[in-house]
Amino acid sequence: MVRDADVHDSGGIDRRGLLKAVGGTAVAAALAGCSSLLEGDGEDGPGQADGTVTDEPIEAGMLTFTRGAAGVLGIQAQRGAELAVQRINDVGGIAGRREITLEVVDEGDSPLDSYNQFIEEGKDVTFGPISSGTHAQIAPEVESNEVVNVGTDGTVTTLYEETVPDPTYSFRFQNYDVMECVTMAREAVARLGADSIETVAGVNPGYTFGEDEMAVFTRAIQKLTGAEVVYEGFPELGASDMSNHITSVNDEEPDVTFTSLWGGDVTTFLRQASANDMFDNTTVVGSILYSAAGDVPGDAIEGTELYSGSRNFYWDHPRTGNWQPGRELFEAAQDQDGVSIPNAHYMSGYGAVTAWATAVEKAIDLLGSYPSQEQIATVLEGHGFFTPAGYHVMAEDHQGMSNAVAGQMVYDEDLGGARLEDVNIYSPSETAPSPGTTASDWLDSWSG
Amino acid sequence: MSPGLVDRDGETHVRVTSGLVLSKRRFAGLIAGVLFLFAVPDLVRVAQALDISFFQLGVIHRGLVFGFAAVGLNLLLRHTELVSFGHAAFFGTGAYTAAVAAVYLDVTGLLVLLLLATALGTVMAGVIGALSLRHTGLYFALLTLAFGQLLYAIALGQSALGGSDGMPVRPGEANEPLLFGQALGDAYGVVTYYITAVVVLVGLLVMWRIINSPFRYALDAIGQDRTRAEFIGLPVRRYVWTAFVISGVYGGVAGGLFAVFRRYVTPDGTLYFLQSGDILYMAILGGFKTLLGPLVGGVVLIVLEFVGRSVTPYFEFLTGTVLLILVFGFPEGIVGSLGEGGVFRRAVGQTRHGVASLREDPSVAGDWGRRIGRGLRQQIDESLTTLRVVLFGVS
Amino acid sequence: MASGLETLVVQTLNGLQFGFVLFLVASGLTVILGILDVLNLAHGELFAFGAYASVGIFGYVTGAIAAPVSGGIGTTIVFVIGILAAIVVTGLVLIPVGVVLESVFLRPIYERDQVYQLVLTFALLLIIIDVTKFVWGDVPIRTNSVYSGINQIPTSELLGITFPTYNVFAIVLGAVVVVGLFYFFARTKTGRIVRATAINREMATAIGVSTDRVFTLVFALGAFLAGIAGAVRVPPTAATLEMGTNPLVLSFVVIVIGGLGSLRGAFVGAVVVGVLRSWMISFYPPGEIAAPFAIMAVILLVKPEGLFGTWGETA
Amino acid sequence: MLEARGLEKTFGRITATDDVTLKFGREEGELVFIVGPNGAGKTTLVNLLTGLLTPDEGAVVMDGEDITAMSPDERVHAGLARSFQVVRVFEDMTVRENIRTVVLARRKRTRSMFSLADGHEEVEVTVADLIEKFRLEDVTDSVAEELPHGDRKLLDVAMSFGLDPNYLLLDEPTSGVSTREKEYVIETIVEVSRAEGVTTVTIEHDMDIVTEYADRLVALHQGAVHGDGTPEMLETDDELRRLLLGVET
Repeated sequence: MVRDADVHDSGGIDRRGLLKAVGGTAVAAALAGCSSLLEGDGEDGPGQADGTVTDEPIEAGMLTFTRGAAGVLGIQAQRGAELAVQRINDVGGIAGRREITLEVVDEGDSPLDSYNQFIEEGKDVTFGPISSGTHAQIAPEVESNEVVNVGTDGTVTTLYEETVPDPTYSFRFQNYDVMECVTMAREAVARLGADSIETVAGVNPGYTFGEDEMAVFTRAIQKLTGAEVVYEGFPELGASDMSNHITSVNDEEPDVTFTSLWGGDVTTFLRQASANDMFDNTTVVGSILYSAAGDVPGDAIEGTELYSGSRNFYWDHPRTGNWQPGRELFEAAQDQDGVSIPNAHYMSGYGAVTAWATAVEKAIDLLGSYPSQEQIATVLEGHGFFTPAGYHVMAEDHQGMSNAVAGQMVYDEDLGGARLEDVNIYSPSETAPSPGTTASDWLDSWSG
Repeated sequence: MSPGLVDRDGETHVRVTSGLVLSKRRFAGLIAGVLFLFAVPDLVRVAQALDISFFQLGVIHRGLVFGFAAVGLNLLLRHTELVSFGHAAFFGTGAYTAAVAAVYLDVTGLLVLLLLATALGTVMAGVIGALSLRHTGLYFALLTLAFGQLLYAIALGQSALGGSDGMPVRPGEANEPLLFGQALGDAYGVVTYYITAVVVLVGLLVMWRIINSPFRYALDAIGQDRTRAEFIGLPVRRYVWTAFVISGVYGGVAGGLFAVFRRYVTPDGTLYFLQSGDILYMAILGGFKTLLGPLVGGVVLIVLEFVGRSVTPYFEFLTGTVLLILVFGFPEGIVGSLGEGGVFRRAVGQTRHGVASLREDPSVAGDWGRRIGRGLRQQIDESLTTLRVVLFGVS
Repeated sequence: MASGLETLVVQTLNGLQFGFVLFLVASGLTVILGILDVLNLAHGELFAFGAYASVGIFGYVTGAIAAPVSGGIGTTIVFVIGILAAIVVTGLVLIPVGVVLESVFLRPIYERDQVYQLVLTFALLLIIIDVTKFVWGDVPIRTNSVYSGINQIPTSELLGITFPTYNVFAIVLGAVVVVGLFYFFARTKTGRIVRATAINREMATAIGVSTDRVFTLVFALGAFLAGIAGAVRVPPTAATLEMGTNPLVLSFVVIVIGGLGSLRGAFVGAVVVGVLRSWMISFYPPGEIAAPFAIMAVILLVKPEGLFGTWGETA
Repeated sequence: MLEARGLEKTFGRITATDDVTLKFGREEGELVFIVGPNGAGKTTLVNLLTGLLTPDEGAVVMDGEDITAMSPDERVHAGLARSFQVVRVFEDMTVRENIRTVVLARRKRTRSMFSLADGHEEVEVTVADLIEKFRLEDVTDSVAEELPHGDRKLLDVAMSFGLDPNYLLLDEPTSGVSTREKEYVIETIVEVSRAEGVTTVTIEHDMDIVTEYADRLVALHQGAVHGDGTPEMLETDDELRRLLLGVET
């Protein structure tokens, strides 16, 4: 773990070093948020002058939630992907020639049909989905269709352990259950101290995702502190009333209460928790509370001990005062429709596109021509790249690795929403097993 | 009673099998329908080449499978006049049976999975039927709905069934169901489609036999007057239960087909009460007074929804409007309206008549307008009066 | 701080609060079912529509009256009355909606096969969802100071338990509506006419009751109650497009438990579902979603007709 | 022999049948008429005998067997059939289909799910025979719903005869039928039941018909048997006359 203060001056990153790391192309620079540094440069990136790449547009498809409750997450991912595509097209497209057209389809009702339609339409790449159930459904299809997919979310632990144990074309940019729950377990310990955590409780959404998150968090926090779980509640998705769960937490007065509620449910939970004085009785840590940043009631979280993780991206880390790419992304995102405060889901869309685009450019560099799906998949394995959130690696097990961010959630009048304060950074080695080890074995291997 | 040509009412008819004698036109329609059913995979390829992307094998396949469940439901709806709002229960039971057998029992045989799905779907129909058939009318609809939701809640709560994420239908090593021990690979989608097509044809034939059997008369009698049916010596409860189970068999088969061709099942996609509603609406949309209607309704509704989603964010409004038009304009459904004496034929006649009189005397247009205006005004007046009465009491 | 007994009390109150809102939805549905013989699948959307409409109305009211931040009994009373008025206004807004739905869409199909009313009300459900989406957008909308405003009034603290004042308010309001509803059907002339229609439609027509009017009245009453329920439910959470489904499905359970068309059954059913579900969440949390259906299954096995008979005779 | 043994049935505070004991012998073609003022318990008695209602006390015995607990459909197969006061036919079926359904049901052919319903020679013969006996030839292919009232009544009765009963209970077969048609309906019934040798128990309000056709008369009053004998009872029993005709003597 690193304190934010230690790294807040990383805005002064060396441009040459950055470009070298990502392959030095215009696309990579644009996506890393450094396009302004390249202005007037006049230097074409490698691969651009090469006539072997046609100027036919690249067709990309994205599955995400564009409406309904999960639209809160999905639209962020969509806008992130759109901004990444726009930045690539602004520098002429992939290899300076091939612009990307992105078609976005709602994954709500029959995602498999929508995915198949992408394939039938001959999409060159697909991004998404959000839901872990959808991801489990389409990952095997991705493998049999042999067209690269970079997942934007789909947090289920078992995706690359059981569903597609040895993936070739399926990748996941976003952090998954294990990473975000271990981050929050570590964050709880960092804030309260292992010795003062004896009891924990959970209020998590009543479906598979929430149950998985609670299970992982429980294992991690028990390893770290030996704490006992005193209550696990699972309000239905979109529940209008969580007073029962809150009363149960009040009854147990656990040292830490973990929640993976997201979107509108966070707001409902925080309001009702505040009305029931729950924050007097426990410290709350949440893996995706940030998803309600623009909607959090200020009076409900005032003076509370509330900590939120933020996966691989938090717009104010490194501090936007110093880190220009971060600030530019934040401002560009705020101009988009439906994004009041870009969050980690925004980055999941942005990062998925970036991972793929930088890998393709790298492959063009190596091959001198546009790569096949198999070649793109090969390059993506172990591929490292920059986004305004920092450095990411697509590990050999196809799971994206990035630093995770967590901090205290406070209300910011100027922003008109919630912000993280006093941020802690967790490196991938602290939050995820190394490729080849299952999450379960990894957690077991922790010494108590 | 062998197949061949027969003479009936002075016209040549075609005898397909004993009891199934069709006019030449209808026989041609039957042949065309069967050919179309089996040509879909090829037509899809043509459509793809023409960039018609909504015409997808997976979508048509899903429509057929749900439509097949609706064919089963229709036995209850058409003959016993019982409205089941819980048919997703059997569909879902079938689908989940296939998934559990594949994942936990490592059953690889595609046809074995189908058989198991059918068996458990049938058992479930037996149980739910016994519990809900104590009632008729809307209470029966409510009970079936509630039992369906109970199963949904159970599937949602069981992590062994994958909870809300659902579960794959991929047996261990094989990773996909095998047909006679063979992996189908790239042909999987097409081969499973043909299996569905065959099952659908056989299912329709069986249903055709049932609805031309003495048993059908008993069901009609029960639907039209339960008490009288008892007093002509029909064991009403047992017959209705049997019909319920038969319709459940269709649901179970459909669920099994769905699981096998999708290779993934979710509670929302198979067990949720809106799926029950969809199955019911398919029957109405296609025409529940006909044998083929529910199947046609299934394909049309699924394709409509799929296309609707990509053309407008307000596709629920679109679907709702289609259903409204159906209720008020085409209560006989698609197939029913196309048939003889159907709304469609009558409408064609009326339009012809209307156009003719318009040509004769254009002023009738004004009359029509006034008539419609008057009707509308009357309706509004009436609503306003009612509103006044409701708000301020009986005057 | 918390004792087992206190938790039990608070959980029961939580359940009551949930049950009362459920009753407001289920009562309308059951009365419509009992009298019009229509299972209104769009009923949950009337609840959602009420929730959406109330946000604007609350906004107007709270804009005009400040929340009682610093206390002061006068401001508090004005605030509470304002909120009450807003809830009632929301209910009233739903009345014309109900009247139009009934007289334009439902009336022509009473004589038709039952299945058509299921298709029709489902079509209305879909259409209302998208109309709501068109008017208020896809994003959940909230009221700002109603919930926190009312919670600043001390009530339960006086008894030494932690229970938000808003929930006390919701329970009291629910109780008043319950009493009012039973009074309406048992004591008022219109109420008796409605009951007479429920018991014997032909006879009611014979003594000069306009069944058309009664039907419209009943449907409008259902819409009114659903609207109030929506308005009561919104402040602690938000108005969302999906919010209609759950109360609808739970209302089905309530009706099955209570008995077809029985108002008393709906009340008992709603309270039973609310309270048992509440206890379930605290003692066996994984059973939360299945709880109402499990209760229903048990009651059906013991008493297949539901707890109470047909409405009109037992109300 | 069809016997009512001490049948009692109460609805709330109203006693509909009060310790009714009656015997209907299987003398071929006997015509029994049940008379009594409104509310005398006539329909309740028929309902108890046929199994639409279960008695609070007492038993129904047919040909020596206690059938009190038997369901209506089982009673039909044991030889007991009935018609209803308000016509109950299968409204959406044609006359032929209605009768065919009955014949199929009686022969338990309806259990067959995969054979074809049409073309059973013996069934069709029986159907045609019934249509002819009840003079429904002209309306054979009309939908029941659209028939004139008299034909509907006849169809209802024809269906009951189609069940090939030993005992047939008819609940006001002539109610709602015009005076001209009444004669026609009752004559058809009498003719067929005599020809088939069916014991027919008929509830009837029209005393002219009763006087003309009855072999035996059972009078009910306030749920109890008031009298049981020949139609002459109508002449001799003043109280009965007063009850039935409102005639003061």
